[in-house]
Amino acid sequence: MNKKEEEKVDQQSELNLSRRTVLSTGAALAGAGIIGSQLIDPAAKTAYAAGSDEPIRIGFQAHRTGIGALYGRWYERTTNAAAKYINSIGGIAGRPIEIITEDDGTDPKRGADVVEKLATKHKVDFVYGTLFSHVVMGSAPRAGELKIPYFVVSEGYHVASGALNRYVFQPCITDVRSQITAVANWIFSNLGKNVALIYPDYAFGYDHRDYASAAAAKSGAKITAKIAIPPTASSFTRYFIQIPKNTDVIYHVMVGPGVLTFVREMGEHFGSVDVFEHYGSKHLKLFGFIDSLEGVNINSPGLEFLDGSHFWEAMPRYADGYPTAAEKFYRDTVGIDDSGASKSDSKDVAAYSHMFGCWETLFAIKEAVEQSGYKSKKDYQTLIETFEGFSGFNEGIAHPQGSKVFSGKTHQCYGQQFVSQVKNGKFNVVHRTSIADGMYEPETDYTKKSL
Amino acid sequence: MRRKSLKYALFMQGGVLLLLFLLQFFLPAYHHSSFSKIMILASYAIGYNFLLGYTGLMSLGHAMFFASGMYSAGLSIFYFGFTPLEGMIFGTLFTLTVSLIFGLFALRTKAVSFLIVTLMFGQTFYLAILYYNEFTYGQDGFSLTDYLGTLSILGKEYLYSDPAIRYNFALILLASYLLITTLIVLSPVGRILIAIRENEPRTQLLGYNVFSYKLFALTFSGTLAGISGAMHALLYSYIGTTFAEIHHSISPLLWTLLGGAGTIIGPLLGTGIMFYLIDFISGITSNYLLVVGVVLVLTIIWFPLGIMGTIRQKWLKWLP
Amino acid sequence: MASVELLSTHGLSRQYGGLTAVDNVDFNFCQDRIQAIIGPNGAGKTTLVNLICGRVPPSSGSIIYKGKDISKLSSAKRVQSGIVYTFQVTSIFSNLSCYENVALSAQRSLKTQQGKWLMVSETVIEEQVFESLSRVGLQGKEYQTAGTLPYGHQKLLEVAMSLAADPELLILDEPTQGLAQSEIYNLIGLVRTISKSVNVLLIEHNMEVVFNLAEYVTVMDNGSIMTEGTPSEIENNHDVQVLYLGT
Amino acid sequence: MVFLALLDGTVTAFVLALIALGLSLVFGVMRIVNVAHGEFFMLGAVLSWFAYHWTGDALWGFILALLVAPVIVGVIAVLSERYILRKVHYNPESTIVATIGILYVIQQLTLMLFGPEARPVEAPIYFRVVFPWFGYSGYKLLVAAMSGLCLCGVWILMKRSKLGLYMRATQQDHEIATTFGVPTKKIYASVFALGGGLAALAGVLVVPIRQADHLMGLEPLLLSFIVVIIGGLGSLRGTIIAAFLIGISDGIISVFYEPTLAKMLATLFVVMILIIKPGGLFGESPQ
Repeated sequence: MNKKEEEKVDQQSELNLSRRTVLSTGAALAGAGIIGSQLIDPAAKTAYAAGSDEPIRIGFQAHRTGIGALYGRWYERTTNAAAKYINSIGGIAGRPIEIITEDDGTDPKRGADVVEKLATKHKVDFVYGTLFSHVVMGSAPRAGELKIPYFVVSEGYHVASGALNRYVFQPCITDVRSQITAVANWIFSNLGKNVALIYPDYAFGYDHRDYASAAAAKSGAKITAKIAIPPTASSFTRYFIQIPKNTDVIYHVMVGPGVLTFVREMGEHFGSVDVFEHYGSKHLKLFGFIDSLEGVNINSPGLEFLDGSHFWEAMPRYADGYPTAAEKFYRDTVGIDDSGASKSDSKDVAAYSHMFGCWETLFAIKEAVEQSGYKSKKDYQTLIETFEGFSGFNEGIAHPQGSKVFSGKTHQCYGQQFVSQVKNGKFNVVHRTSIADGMYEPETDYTKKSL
Repeated sequence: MRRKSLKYALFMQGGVLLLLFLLQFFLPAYHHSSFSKIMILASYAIGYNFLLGYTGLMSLGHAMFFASGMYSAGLSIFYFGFTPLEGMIFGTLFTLTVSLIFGLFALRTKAVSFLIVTLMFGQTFYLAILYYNEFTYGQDGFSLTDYLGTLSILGKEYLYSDPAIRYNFALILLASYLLITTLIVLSPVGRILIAIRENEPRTQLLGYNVFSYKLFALTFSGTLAGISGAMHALLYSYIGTTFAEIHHSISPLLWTLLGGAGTIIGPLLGTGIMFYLIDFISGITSNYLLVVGVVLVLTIIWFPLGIMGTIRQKWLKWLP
Repeated sequence: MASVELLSTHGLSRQYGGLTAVDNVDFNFCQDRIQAIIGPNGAGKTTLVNLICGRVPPSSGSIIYKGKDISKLSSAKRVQSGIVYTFQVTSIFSNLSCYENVALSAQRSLKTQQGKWLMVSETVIEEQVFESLSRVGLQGKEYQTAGTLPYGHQKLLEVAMSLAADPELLILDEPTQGLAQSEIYNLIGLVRTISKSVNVLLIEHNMEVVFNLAEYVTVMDNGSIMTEGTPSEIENNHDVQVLYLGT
Repeated sequence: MVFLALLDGTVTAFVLALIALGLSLVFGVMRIVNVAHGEFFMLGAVLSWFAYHWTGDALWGFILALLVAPVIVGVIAVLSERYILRKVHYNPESTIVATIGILYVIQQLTLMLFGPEARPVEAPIYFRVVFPWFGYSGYKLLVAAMSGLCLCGVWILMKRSKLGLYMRATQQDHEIATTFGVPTKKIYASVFALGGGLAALAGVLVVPIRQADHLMGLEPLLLSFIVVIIGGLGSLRGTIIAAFLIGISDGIISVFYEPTLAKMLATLFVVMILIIKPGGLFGESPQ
């Protein structure tokens, strides 16, 4: 990227991340049904007064093994940190939280069994925490049959699309469709209008394919290639050849154990973004979704070429990207250092753009339980209806990633997104979207479905 | 001997089925649903065993048949508005066709080559589901919950996902698989299949068209797997590529070998043991596959014939 | 005895690589008699019968059986039309019981006889099995696992399987090989009884057996037919003496 | 485009040949299918990460891994041969099941000791070869060259050494070899160790161009299966030719079709070869 462009980008995305702005974003949302507006003071320990000692049992469906294991580990750490913190401030409605974790092997078959096991054997109150979208798809019908609320942290568009049932909620992580909608225009106006998509041959990838294409059609940009990478691929060079010459931007997103290889081979093939001359006189730009690099140190060998390229982040990995008090509190409590790695091992990089969803979802459950007066499984209906009545969550310790708008119709939340540029071996936030940037017309209405 | 076998076998299976029928009134919810699952998967394994245990053909692509039944039933209900029964019938016929065509090609190869060809075909089928994701919903799959409607029995309406429906449908499936495979195995046709397993060239020289018998066994086995898949789709209303992956082909092999290849009841036993073993161990460690591995190695060293196979060799000679 | 041709080969050859195992053989088998093929090791006897029963395809030439060219038929089809082969080295189903071994053979022939498409009743099969086993003297061993029988009995089981196949032409490939003297005498008796209803083609090394049983003998050497004749003609043939005695 | 496809295909082919070589040897000499072969490959890669981590230096870590990983894996292979495969008498079907068991054990132990994530290992030397149209990893070319060297090494071992002679004799006829005084038990153990060691070696070479993770064994296993079967049972020449056939055709198909479709076509291509020639390209017919 040349200097002029850089200035332009900086101007456009001028960031003023003072505490006041953040709070005012929340304030803008104020109105009927906004909950969780008070910042919870960790010092004010409520005794488990009102409630019984009987804990609220939350079944955690974790990807401990299989392709989701890297995310699973961070989801587990975040969940445990959140549960510990919630218990330290008096639990949920005065009752302590108990997390019961079962591994689903990142497999939908086993996922459904795990939901069943958690519900019927461990007799949990809620099931929670699934990430991979195919596991959600496989597990959700079972949750619906068992009539147990199922809170996912998956960022898939499956919930909002209406494909699932009324028991499934995605309350605290924005879905892929909204993420793409929010950043697409920024890509087209700042990086270029001819975009080649590279995505995994999964539903997650199809969302990228479909909604990036839709956004392009709207704003007059052109998709020059759609390259779906099969899940079994371990070598990627050959697929890069298919990118046509009139391309300005490579839009890439990848998941699974092959991510680093993918990015590295991209670097080998195209060289550093600035030098690359192959595609006519223009410079080829890269825009990636952070999924391609979750858990990966940006300073790994072979990634030097990423310098100057842009990434979408849901929550900035580096502490200076979004320096709010709540963010800092969250980061410290989970045990993450300023560069997004584990405090105990700087080589252990977190899945920072996803795991906040676990933290926030537990707080959302807390809100719902407390507001609905949920006591036991027979109160599910009230709980679900209360939840559907929520219209958002305010930023704060409970929601450190930012305020959320929640749609009772789609059971889905919408939050702000970040665009960061890689510079000097770290991510630097250059643009923050508003929640409105990512909104779309709801395609379903779960409140009309039966319970 | 054969008639005695048949009589004893039917008695024993009848007993097992009766026990399973009665158990549904006593099992706690979790085990109730586990048993349903085991019975469905066991029926898949019984179909697999028909090919491996009685014809001697080891396939590593059976997930293809399971998935083809599951997807053809599921997609026809999802897109064409078929009723669940029509979906089942369509799924059965579709899988029958798939396995017949597959057999015509794959049975040109033998032994390890056959193994690889089944594996490759299975892999191709899996990739095809991914490739046509606009139609099949790719890896995510889709849910039939809103498309199945209810089932009316004696004037009452039931959901397919109702635990009692699930249990009894699985039981009926299992019972019919046990009965039909027992009858075939103990019929003259079964005798020929076993002969092929034992000594294929000699069977040819006894005047049998070995190819067509193998084709029959493969088609039958594939169709059984397909019906299990279709039934799974109805009862669990989720359809996804996880059922087409290679792991889902290895599973019936393991269940069958553990329970005893070439015994009718073995696959049921193997499936049940493996299910509960994994269930139990996954509560202790997430590395439950480690234990699966150890069990496999020990079984093959100490009980190469599987549990029922060893029992037959030692005590119950009549066991089919 | 009127000699009606049951089976004949015309210019039948088979090469393995560069080696010619059977070389342009015109062989005739006439109905209603025990005929034998003899010859030293590697003379091409076994290859010839393998060609006849379809285990190996011919390189050239044809095989006519009951007036029809069968050289393109599969081995299974040939068995169905009555050409039954009894193995030199026993090839039984050693993990199955004697009953099952014979039943396998019986149910096929019964099915062909009755022209049924799928099933033959087990009662009929059972009858046939018991009869075949008792004909070779294995009655009472029905439920013994075949592989546990002594070798001589395994050979008899082979014969029983062949009998149950309802042969028209029974090819016995070295039936006495590996048998004790007393077993050989029994076998000679058995074959003689069988031959009353079945055409027998005998491949044999043991001259005593050949001259005891055969009514017509074909001598093979180096893949071709050297000479043919009655046992006494063969016994006195100088070339055959040279071939066997080396003088 | 075709040039890159050929180049990438050739590199793939060399790596594939090296991985498949061990499987082919075991297949040919012992007549068994080792399903755990991919795990030996994975172990090589994982051990290489440990070596890299321990020495903290890409070059020395690489050299250490190159020397140590094949030995460790070879020892594991010998132990599983001695205590498992020998116990099931190398029965083909039992062996498949037993090695599936070994696969799970190795994979899960790795998961426990190494963790679930994919970990990068730095290449001992890193440079980009810049062609007029695109760049290509220099290390990849080096891997191809080293694979080629290993293939030659094994070739010489088979043709020139006493061990090779014994192996070929055992492959021809196990019983006759025994009567001629070939220590077949020892040969079996050595072949299995050699097979495992070669897979581990391939793992060490490959890991800098991908990453080490506990699930990485499956794909090379499937691919080397295909290569060995297509090449023909136990034919080393066939294995190498098949590796090139598959590597290059896969590379070219990938350029012209959508990736998933390309995988499908490549897989079907393999199936068709087998159906037309059930014995593989250079194997004896199974009849």
